[in-house]
Amino acid sequence: MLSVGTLVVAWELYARFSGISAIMLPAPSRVIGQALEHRQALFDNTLPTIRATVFGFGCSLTAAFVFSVLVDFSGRLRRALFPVFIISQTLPLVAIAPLVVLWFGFGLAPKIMLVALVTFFPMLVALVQGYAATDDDIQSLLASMGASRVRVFLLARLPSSLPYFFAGLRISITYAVVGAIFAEYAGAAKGLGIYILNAKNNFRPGLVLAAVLVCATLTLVLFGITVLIQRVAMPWERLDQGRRR
Amino acid sequence: MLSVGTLVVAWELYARFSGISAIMLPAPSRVIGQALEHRQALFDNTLPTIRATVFGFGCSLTAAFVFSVLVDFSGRLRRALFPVFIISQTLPLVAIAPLVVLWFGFGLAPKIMLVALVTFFPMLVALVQGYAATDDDIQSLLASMGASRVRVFLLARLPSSLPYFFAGLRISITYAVVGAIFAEYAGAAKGLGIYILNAKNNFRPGLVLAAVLVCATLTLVLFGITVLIQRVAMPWERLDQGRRR
Amino acid sequence: MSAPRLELRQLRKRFDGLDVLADISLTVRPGEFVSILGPSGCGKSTIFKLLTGALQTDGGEVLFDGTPLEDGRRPFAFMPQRDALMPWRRIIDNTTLGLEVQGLSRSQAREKVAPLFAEFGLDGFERHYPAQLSGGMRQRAALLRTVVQQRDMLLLDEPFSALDALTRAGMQRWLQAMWERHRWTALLITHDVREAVFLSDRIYVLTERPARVLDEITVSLPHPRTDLASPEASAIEARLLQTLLNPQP
Amino acid sequence: MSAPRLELRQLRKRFDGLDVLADISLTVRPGEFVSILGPSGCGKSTIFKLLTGALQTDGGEVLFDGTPLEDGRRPFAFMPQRDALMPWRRIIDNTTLGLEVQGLSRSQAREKVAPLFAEFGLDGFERHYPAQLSGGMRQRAALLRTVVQQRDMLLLDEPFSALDALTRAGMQRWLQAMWERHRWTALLITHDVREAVFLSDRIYVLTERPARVLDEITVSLPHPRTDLASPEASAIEARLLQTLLNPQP
Amino acid sequence: GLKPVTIALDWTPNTNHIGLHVAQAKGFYANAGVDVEILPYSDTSAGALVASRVADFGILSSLGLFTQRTAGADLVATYAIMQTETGRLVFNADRTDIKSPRDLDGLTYGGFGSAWENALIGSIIRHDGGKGEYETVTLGTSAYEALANGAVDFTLEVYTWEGVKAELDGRPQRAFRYADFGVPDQHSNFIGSSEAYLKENPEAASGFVTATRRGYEFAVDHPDEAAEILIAANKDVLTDHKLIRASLQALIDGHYFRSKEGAVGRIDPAKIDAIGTYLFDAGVLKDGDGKKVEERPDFSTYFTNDFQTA
Ligand SMILES: Nc1ncnc2c1ncn2[C@@H]1O[C@H](COP(=O)(O)OP(=O)(O)OP(=O)(O)O)[C@@H](O)[C@H]1O
Ligand SMILES: Nc1ncnc2c1ncn2[C@@H]1O[C@H](COP(=O)(O)OP(=O)(O)OP(=O)(O)O)[C@@H](O)[C@H]1O
Ligand SMILES: Cc1ncc(C[n+]2csc(CCO)c2C)c(N)n1
Ligand SMILES: [Mg+2]
Ligand SMILES: [Mg+2]
Repeated sequence: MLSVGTLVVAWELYARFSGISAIMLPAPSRVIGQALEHRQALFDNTLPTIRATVFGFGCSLTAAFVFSVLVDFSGRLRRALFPVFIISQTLPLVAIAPLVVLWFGFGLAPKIMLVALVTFFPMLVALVQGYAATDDDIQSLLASMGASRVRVFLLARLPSSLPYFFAGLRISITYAVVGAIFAEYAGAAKGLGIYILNAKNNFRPGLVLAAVLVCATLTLVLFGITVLIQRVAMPWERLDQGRRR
Repeated sequence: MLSVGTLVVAWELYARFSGISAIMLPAPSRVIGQALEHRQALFDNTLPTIRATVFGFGCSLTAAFVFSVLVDFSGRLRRALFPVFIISQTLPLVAIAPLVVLWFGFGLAPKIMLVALVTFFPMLVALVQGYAATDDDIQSLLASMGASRVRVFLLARLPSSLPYFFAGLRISITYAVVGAIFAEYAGAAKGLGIYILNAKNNFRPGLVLAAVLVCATLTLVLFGITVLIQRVAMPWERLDQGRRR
Repeated sequence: MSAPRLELRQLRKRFDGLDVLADISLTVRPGEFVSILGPSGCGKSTIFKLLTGALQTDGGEVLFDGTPLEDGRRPFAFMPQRDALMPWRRIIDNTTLGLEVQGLSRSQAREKVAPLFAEFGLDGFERHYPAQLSGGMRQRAALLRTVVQQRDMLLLDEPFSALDALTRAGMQRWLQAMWERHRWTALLITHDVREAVFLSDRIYVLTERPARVLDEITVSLPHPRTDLASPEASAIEARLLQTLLNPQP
Repeated sequence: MSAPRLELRQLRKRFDGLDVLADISLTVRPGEFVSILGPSGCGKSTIFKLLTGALQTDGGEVLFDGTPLEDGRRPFAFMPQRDALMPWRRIIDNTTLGLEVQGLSRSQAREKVAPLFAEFGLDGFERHYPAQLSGGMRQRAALLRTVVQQRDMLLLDEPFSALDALTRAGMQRWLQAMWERHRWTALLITHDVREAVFLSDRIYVLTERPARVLDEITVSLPHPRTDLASPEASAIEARLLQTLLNPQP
Repeated sequence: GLKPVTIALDWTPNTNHIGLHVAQAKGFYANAGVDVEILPYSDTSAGALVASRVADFGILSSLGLFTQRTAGADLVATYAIMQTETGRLVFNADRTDIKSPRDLDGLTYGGFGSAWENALIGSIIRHDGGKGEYETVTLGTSAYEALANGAVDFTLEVYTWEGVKAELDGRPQRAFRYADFGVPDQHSNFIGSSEAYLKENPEAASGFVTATRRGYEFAVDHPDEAAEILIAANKDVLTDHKLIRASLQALIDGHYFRSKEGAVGRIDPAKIDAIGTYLFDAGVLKDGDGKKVEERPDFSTYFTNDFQTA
């Protein structure tokens, strides 16, 4: 935390005393000032972004989970779907986002779709790799108990995937917000993305960074939530009391 | 693979017979036709993108590795650096890209930076989580052998992180290309991103998708390479001959 | 003589280039307690893996109650050599695993398992995670997980190897009592000749890899066996050690 | 009487709420072979973890050659109870691990280890991965990895528990021969009373958890010991079993 | 040696930039002693690039010049590319419900995200007696697809690019010209620099600006050759040759490059003052802290014709 503070102070000093123009780098004090001054507008524009992020990420998580399961259970489905998913990831957002917006309008739907598009694959890869990391002995044991594939999945593969899942979650949650902003950038009435675009086109670098600040805070909060969830979800990872390091 | 084919055929049929305008959705046959017709231009514009992707991803990998190591060795550094990295991830590219041009000009540098910015964090998270997954018994054993922290790292933590590393690699490599295209979209002399923007502003949706096609192919190739590397790098994961599944 | 519960006919298994099981034929009758002794690495655990379906045979047949063992059917309660405890489950939840798979609710399963914790020397450790247990405690937890399943047949792969003499004797006595009460059919892999004699009706001795049956010894001592110092027991022990130490097919 | 190589003074250890080691004091003299016997879960492995630095003591002192054991100094070659083989290294590379840590090049280390593969019954498996080995083979690989390190002192946590009588006897003989040749100092955890008598100069018997030293027995039989049927050996064995089965402090 | 000069673009290469490429290809720049590098288009506004001295010159939109300069950026217009407004408000011709600007009330505008658009459209509607209330969806470059698609009802376009393209495609459009509804006519865009640069490099500046004017003049006089040059200089980009020629013709016919009076590049102080006053009155002009400027700025300092010589 200290390091972040240091960076901000350094930035402030540099912005003030290097004689660099505010166009290139507005000072943090200025950014915060602007953020406070326009807090109402920022707040109004943050809500749609949160909505897009949360719904989009929710859909993406659900879809990633469903497909990871399908793909885990059927090698054929895996071979059929994986190329499609990989290809979906290879499409540059800058080219796709405008099309999605044109097809689905300016409402919430295209934003949710784009956020999902950005975050779906990391979650899917994490889950699939996590399932694959399951201990063979444990799986054989379950099979010997007469556990169905579903039971084996629930009892062994799913818990084994948790550390991978959380690694994926940390990555995607940061992309989710960025993805929502990007989606808005491609076409929207309101939202932080639009706010940034407007600020930029009205030549207000201070406001651009104020919106960026809000966006960063939002992401940090979401990131923090994932860390907390991981703590709660994996108690057995926090055992090493008395261990040296 | 079949599924991809089916999708393409469905798209072709829809584009042809639904009466949708080519502005919204050019038929694949048309896209491929245009791609072939402009293959020279596409090729010329692909090279810079490859360069940005490869260098950017290379830098990002190197940086992620170096920082993952630093962070692994020093809890203090970890607490100092991680917030900065997380914050760096929360910055929306759309807002940052114009500033990056102001700071670093029009050359390869800003593209490399943006690609690195996009791909650095997934790799870092993957590596850090991977190190943490190391078996405690193995680490204690090494310590008992008098292995220094460096040795423990090299002999145990690093190999343990490989599956996480590759999960991260698959995710980042797809983002690397998308990131490069985005960087070019924000300003470049040549490259697939600027090609897409130009085609769009010249009302050539067919060419836009032709460039997207090239981009997708490029990403697929890179993705394939990571899969191959994983095969080679983790031979002990391919042992279960004779196992049932 | 009753029909065999389990019958292995000329079972073969090889791992690329390595012949492990050359020709294993053995039978276990209902209610019988049979042990397998054999040199380390000869393929004992592999036999269990073939039975539980973790590996596929390269030849031979496995009959259970006279019919070939199909994929879906798993009549065994299996204790693997490495305990295979789930690191993310508390000990109590690890031990109820088999019951949960059988469809019991968590609380029902716990009710069934909980009284045995004291007997297995694990009371007070119900809510610990496997990483917090000693080697022998893990092994006992794995054994507990196995026996509470009450399947047609027990497959035990060195269940007592990590236990001290006292604990081991206790567990063996408990197992024998249970076996007598429930007339479980059991197949046990062990290294401990005395253990084999103490528990078994019959003992198969395997050769070095590629494994064949070297000897089959019937232990016709009365149950419950308490006095292993009896001359009959000592004689069988001596014969077994002799076979193991000087294997001549 | 020479000064002790290793001396534990009133060692204590507790895991939240659970007293494990109450008061452990023991000594090992240079060149001496000392065994620890004790009930499962009493804290034997914990003693080794304190010695190797994996855990921190909650009281008491550890002296090595008269000076407290510092962090950097690791005079032990340690074999953990669970083999801790690295799944990503071939067996040969697992066994050379300690030598590599000592600074030998990979090829030098391999040269040193390779001749022992036959003796350990592992030849032909140099290039296998741990997952491809049987339980006993893994254990032997772990033992091999330990003994080639040629440290001042060996710490062996149940090195033979997964081995059959024949293999175990072979390994014990090999270990004894090596010990006589190199005069290693060794501390061995075992469950096998006979093994303790066969190998040890002295034997400590621990109580149940929280562990204290219950008994200390000197085995003054001549080396090499081949005849464990001798009356003296049997007497010691009987006394040990007696102590273990009826522990009265 | 030649003095290197860089110029930043406002948009992906199009016919508006033709004079730069002609001057480059015809050697006008070399003759004037400058070695011009036309920087690639970027998302960063040319005004920001110029004011922060990343580029020596830039193509500035009229709006960019006025807002950025008022907010304190070091920008001066040195050359007017367009003698008259190229922008207009467009909608599809089949929208019979739109007869005059007041009909736009309540409709959806596909916009680009600047405050000026709202001031402009609002004042056009109000000038026509409407309320000036309509929905805005910010779309950026996708606005034209959205218009064709019916996703939005109207947008703004550069007639000589998007408008010409629609004509070529046979997508009939109708349009309102700003000047018809109370908005003063203006130079749509400029070539501008910073006072700092102009002060340090007066010779290179006038060499560059003057040679550029020669380029535009040549384009007006020799449209075929100029189109060839433009296409050759951007061959991966400008693949629709018909569009280039038609657009250039529209620029010539509409007297955008060369006014009816024959002026090329000259900045008309009256136009500057008129649009500046309009923007000031509309409250679009803000100071460096984002506050509306209280006092009407001296717009005569926003430009100079001094670097157009001979
Ligand atoms: N990390 C831990 N957290 C809590 N309790 C622990 C932990 N590690 C060990 N214990 C407890 O310490 C006690 C002693 O464990 P230890 O492994 O030393 O036993 P042991 O004598 O080696 O037994 P065994 O012969 O079964 O291997 C056990 O009761 C165990 O549950
Ligand atoms: N997955 C595998 N791939 C290759 N070889 C294997 C594999 N699994 C087992 N083996 C080999 O099969 C042989 C028999 O192994 P198994 O585990 O059945 O021995 P075991 O009789 O149980 O020995 P132990 O008493 O040491 O546990 C060993 O030589 C082992 O190396
Ligand atoms: C070639 C070309 N250049 C710029 C724009 C951006 N733009 C969109 S609307 C508008 C103002 C109209 O008054 C401007 C400058 C464009 N669309 N086409
Ligand atoms: Mg085995
Ligand atoms: Mg232990």
